[in-house]
Amino acid sequence: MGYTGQHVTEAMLRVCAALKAKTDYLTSLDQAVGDGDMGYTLGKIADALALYATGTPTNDLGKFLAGAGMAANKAGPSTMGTLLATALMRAGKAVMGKSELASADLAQMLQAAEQGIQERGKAQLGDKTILDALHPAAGAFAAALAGGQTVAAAGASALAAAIAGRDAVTPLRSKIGRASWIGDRTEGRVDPGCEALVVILSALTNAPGT
Amino acid sequence: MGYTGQHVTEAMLRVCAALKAKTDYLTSLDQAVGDGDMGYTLGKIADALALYATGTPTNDLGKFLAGAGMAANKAGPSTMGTLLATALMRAGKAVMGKSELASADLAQMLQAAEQGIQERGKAQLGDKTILDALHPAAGAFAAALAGGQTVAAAGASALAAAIAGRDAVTPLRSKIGRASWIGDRTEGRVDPGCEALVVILSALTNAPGT
Amino acid sequence: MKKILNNPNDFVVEMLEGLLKAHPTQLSYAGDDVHCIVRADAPVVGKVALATGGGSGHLPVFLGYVGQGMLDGCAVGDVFASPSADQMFEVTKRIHGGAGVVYIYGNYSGDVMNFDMAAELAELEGITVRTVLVRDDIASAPPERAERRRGVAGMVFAFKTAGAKAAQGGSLDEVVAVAEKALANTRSMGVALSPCTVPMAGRPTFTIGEDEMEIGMGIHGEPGMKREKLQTADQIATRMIEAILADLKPATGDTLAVMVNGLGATPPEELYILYRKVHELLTGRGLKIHRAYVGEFATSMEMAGASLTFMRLDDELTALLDYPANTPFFKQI
Amino acid sequence: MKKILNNPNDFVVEMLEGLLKAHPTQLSYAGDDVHCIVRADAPVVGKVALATGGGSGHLPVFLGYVGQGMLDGCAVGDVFASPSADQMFEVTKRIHGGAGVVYIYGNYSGDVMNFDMAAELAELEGITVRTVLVRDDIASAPPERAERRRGVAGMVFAFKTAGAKAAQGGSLDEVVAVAEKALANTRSMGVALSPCTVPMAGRPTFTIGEDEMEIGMGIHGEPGMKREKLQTADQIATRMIEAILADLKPATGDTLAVMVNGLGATPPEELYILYRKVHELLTGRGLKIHRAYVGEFATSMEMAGASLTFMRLDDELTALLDYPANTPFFKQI
Ligand SMILES: Nc1ncnc2c1ncn2[C@@H]1O[C@H](COP(=O)(O)OP(=O)(O)O)[C@@H](O)[C@H]1O
Ligand SMILES: Nc1ncnc2c1ncn2[C@@H]1O[C@H](COP(=O)(O)OP(=O)(O)O)[C@@H](O)[C@H]1O
Ligand SMILES: [Mg+2]
Ligand SMILES: [Mg+2]
Ligand SMILES: [Mg+2]
Ligand SMILES: [Mg+2]
Repeated sequence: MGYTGQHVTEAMLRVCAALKAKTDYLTSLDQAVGDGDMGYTLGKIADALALYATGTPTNDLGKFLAGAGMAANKAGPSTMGTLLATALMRAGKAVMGKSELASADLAQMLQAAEQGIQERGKAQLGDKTILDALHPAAGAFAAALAGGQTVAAAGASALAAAIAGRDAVTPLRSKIGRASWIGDRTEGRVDPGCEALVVILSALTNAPGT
Repeated sequence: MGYTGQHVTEAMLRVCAALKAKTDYLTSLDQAVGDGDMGYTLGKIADALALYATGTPTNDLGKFLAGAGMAANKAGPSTMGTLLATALMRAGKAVMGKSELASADLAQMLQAAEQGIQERGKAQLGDKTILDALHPAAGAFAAALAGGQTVAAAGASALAAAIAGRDAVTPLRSKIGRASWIGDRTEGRVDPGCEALVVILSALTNAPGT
Repeated sequence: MKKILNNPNDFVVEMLEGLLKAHPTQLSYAGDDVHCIVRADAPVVGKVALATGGGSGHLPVFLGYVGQGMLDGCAVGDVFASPSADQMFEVTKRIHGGAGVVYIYGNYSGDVMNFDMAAELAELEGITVRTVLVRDDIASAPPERAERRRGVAGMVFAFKTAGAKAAQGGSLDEVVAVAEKALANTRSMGVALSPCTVPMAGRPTFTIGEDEMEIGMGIHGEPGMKREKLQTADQIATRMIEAILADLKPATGDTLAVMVNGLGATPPEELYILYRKVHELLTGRGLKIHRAYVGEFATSMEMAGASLTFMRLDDELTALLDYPANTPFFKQI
Repeated sequence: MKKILNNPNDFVVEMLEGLLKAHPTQLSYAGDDVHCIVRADAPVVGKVALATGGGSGHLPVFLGYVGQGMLDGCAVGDVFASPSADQMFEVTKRIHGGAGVVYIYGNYSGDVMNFDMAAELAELEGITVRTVLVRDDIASAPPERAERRRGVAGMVFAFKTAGAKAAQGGSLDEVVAVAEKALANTRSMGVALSPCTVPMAGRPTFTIGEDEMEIGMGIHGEPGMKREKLQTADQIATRMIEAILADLKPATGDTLAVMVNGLGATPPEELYILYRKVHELLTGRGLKIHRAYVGEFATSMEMAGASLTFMRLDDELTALLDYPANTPFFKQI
C-alpha cells in the first residue's frame, strides 16, 4: 500500500497548518538566540506551500516536491527557509517520476533531505542546528522500517529521536550561524531550527509533538 | 536707610540659590507646555550670576546690574533667560551711577524691568506670560510704598500680587511663545515664566513663596 | 535616560568639538567659541552671507547646512535654547563678505529676541543685516495667525534656494526675495510617536501611550495640537497631505518639491512608506513632484515621528533647488 | 510596536515602492520584482558590475549604495531575511556589462547559501561571478576564527573602494583584489542601548534595562557578546577603539578612515560626541585620520546604539576612497 498524491498533499497541508500555528513560538526562540525572523519566514513558506499544494498536479511526486522546494525558496529564503527548500528539492529528486511512494521511499527522502541540508549549510553534528534533530530522526525512521515496523511506528520513533536530538543540544553552545555569535548565551536555549523540525515531524506523524 | 552693594549682592545670591533649588519644578512646568529647557537655562543663569555677584565691584550698582544682565544673556539666552537679562539691564539703567539704593529706586527698577520685558517680548497682558505676574507685582510694590508701607511690607504685597497674577492666568490659554502652539492644552497649566517670577520675588522678599 | 554622552552639561560643546574635528576642511568657528560655526573659507568676499542659528538637538538643523551653496555661518545654542546675541554677532562679523548678511531662522521667541539684538550690534559696525523668519508649520497656528507659526523642516528649502542665489552672485535684495518666496510657498506638518529627552533634564519631555500619536508636533518635544490613536502610514500621510494642501492651495499642474523628514528615531524604511503615499496622492491630484527629499533634515534627537514639507516651485525656485550644494549634512551633485 | 506602517507584511514592498518613486533617475528594478534593485542606467557596458544583497531593515545598507561609483545592483530580502537565489540571479543578469560580476555581502548563512545558488545559475548563463564576503565585526568571533565573523558597517568601505575601482575601469581581478584588500584592513564593533522590532514579529527582539548596554551588538537585533552597565560616551568609545586596534594592529604613523555609525535611533549629536574621543585617542597614538564618516550607514531600524569602523589605508585605498560617488544615500563630491 503506497502513498498517493492526495496523501502527500494532505501531509504538506498539515505541516503548513502546524507551522502557522507555531510562528509566535518559533519567533520567540529565534529572538533569544538570533534575529527573530524565523516564525515569520516559516509562516510565509507555509502560506506559499499551502497555495502550491492545492494548485499543483501530483502525478509526478518528485516534480511536485522539487517544485515545492522552489516555491519555498522564493517565499522565505532565510537560512531555515533555504535549508527547508533544499530538503524539499532533494526529497523530490529522490523520488523523481513516481506517482506513489512506498515506505522505503519515505526513508530515502528523509535521508536525501538530511544530505542536502548538510551540503548546503556545511554544519557538523553538534554545531547545534536542525541537523542535530534531523540526523537522529532520519536514522531512527530507517532503522524502524528495516526492523519491520509500520510507517506510523517508524514516524513515532523519528519524532522521538528528533525531540531527543533537539534536547541533547539544548545545553550546548551554538557553533555555526547567527546564534554562534552570542557565544555562551546560547547554552540552555532551544535551537529554533531543531524546534522547527519537531513541529514539521509532529505534523507529518499527526502527533502532538514536543 | 539705603540698600548697599552688599544688600544687592546678597539678594542676587538668594535668587540664584532659589532658582537652583527650583530647576526641576520649573523644568516640569516647561515640559508640560513648552520644550522643557527652562529649569536648566535658569540654573545656568543662576550659576553665572552667583559667580558674577561674588566677583564684581558694586560701587556703581547700575553698572553692576547691567553687567549681570549681559552675563545672564551669555549664560542662558532662551526666551526666559533673555527676558531676565533684559530686566536686569533695564533695572541697572534705571539706577546708573548709584552706590546705594533708596526704596523708591527699587520701585523704579521693577517698573523698568517690566517695561524692558514688554518691549523685548512684545507680549500683551493676558497673553499668559511672565508679564501677567510682573505687572501686578510692580504695581502693588509701588502702590504700597506710595501708601507709606515698609519695603518689607511692599515686597510682601508684590509677591502676593505676582502669585495672584500667576493664578489668574492659569485657567487661560497661552497666546504667545511656544506654549501658544499647543492651544487649549495650556488651559489650567501654570505658566512657567510666571512661576519663575514668583520664585525670584520669594527669594528677594525671603518669603517661602507659592 | 538612554544616551551616549559624558556629563550632560557638556553635551553641546563636546558635540561641536567632535563635529569640527570630523569636518576640518568644511567647518571652522569664530570668536574663539565653538558655538559660532562658520564655513572654513569664510568670509566669501563679495558674496551675500547667510546665517542661521537656534538650539541644539535638531541635527542636521541648523549647523549642518553650513557649506558651499547653502549657509555661511550658524550660532549654536544649548539643547532647545537660543544662542546668545553675542554669539550671533560673532558669526555675523566673521562671515560678512561686504555684501550684507541675511538671517534665516525659525520663529521662536528666544531666537528672535537674540537675533534682533545681534542685528542691532551688526548695524553699529556697518554690516547690513536682513531677517527672514521661517514659519512653515501649519499645525502651530491657523492661517489667519500665520505670522505666529513656528519654523520646522521647511527652513531647509529656504537655506537651499537662498543659498544658491547667493552663490550665484545675487544681491542682498535678491537673496532675501528668494528666501521669502521660497517660504511663502512652503508648508510643513508633523506627527510624533515617542518623546525625546533633553540631556540636561534627564527625563522625557512628555509621555505617550503605546497606541497613541501626537498630531502637529514641533521639533522641540513640545506637545502637538492633539493626541490620537496611532494610525496607519497611509492614514497619517493622507491626513498631513490634506492639511498642507488645504493651506498651500496649489493649482492642478503645479510642481512641488517634497520633503519627508524623520524626527530622529524613525527609520528611513518608514519614511519611504510614507513617501509612497505622498507620491500617489499628489500625482493623483494632478500635481507634479520635481524632487523628493527623504531622510532626516530637522530632528528632535531620539524622537520617533515624521514631518512632511511641500514647496510650490516656479522656474526660479526649481533652478535654485537644483543648484549644487556641499555641506557636511547636505550634498547635491 | 510603534512604527509608521500599514500592514506589517507589506513593509518591505511598500518601502521599495516609495524608494523607487523617490529616486526615479537613479534607481530601477529588474525581473518585474521591486526586490531586485539596479542602477537606472544598468548595465554599464564594459564595466565590472558590483552586486550586494541581504535582508531589509538596515538602510542605507544595502540598496542605498547602488549608484555611480559604488554598486550596480542589490537583491533585497524581507526584514532580516535573505533575498532568494532567484532575485539575486535577476539582479546579476540585469547589471552584467560583459566584464563580470562581483558579489560583496555580509557573512550570513542565509545570504551565503542563496548567493552561492545565484552564482551557479549565473555561471550557467556564461556570467563570471566572484564573491567577496564581509566579516568585519570583531565582536562576533575571536581572531583565530575570523572567517566566522559577520559583516556590518565595514562593508560600506568595500563598496566604496571596489566601486571606485570598477568605475575607473578596473578588471574583474582588480576589483576583487581591492575589495579584499579593503576588507583585510577593516574592523568594526558596536554597542546597543535599545532593541528593535521586526515589524512582522511585532515585539522587540530583546529587552534591556534602563541602565544597561549590549556590547558587541550586530545589526540584526541579535543579542551581543555581553550585557553591561551603561557607560559614558568616552568609556564606550575607548573600549571599542582599543578592541579594534588590538585586532587591526596599525603601526604608528598609519593612516585610517573612520566611520562612526548610528544604529538607527541614536542622534548624530551623540555620534559626534563619540567621534570627539575617537579623534583624540587615534591622533594621541600617532595615527592619522584621512576621512571621517559620521552618520547612519548600517542600521537596525529603530535600535539605539553605535558602531565604529576603522580601515587602514594605503595610497591606492586612499585614492579610491576619495573618488566621487553619487547614490541616493551616499554622495561624495
Ligand atoms: N549552516 C547551517 N547549517 C544548518 N543549519 C543551520 C545553519 N545555520 C543555521 N542553521 C539553522 O537555522 C536556524 C536559524 O534559521 P533562520 O532564523 O532562518 O536563520 P537566519 O535568520 O540567521 O538567516 C538555526 O536555529 C539553525 O538550526
Ligand atoms: N514674547 C514673550 N514675552 C514675554 N514673556 C514670554 C514671551 N514668550 C514667552 N514668554 C515667557 O517665557 C516662558 C518660557 O520661557 P523659556 O522656556 O525660556 O522659553 P523657550 O524655551 O520657548 O525659549 C513662558 O512661560 C512665558 O512666561
Ligand atoms: Mg533568524
Ligand atoms: Mg522652554
Ligand atoms: Mg527653549
Ligand atoms: Mg534572519
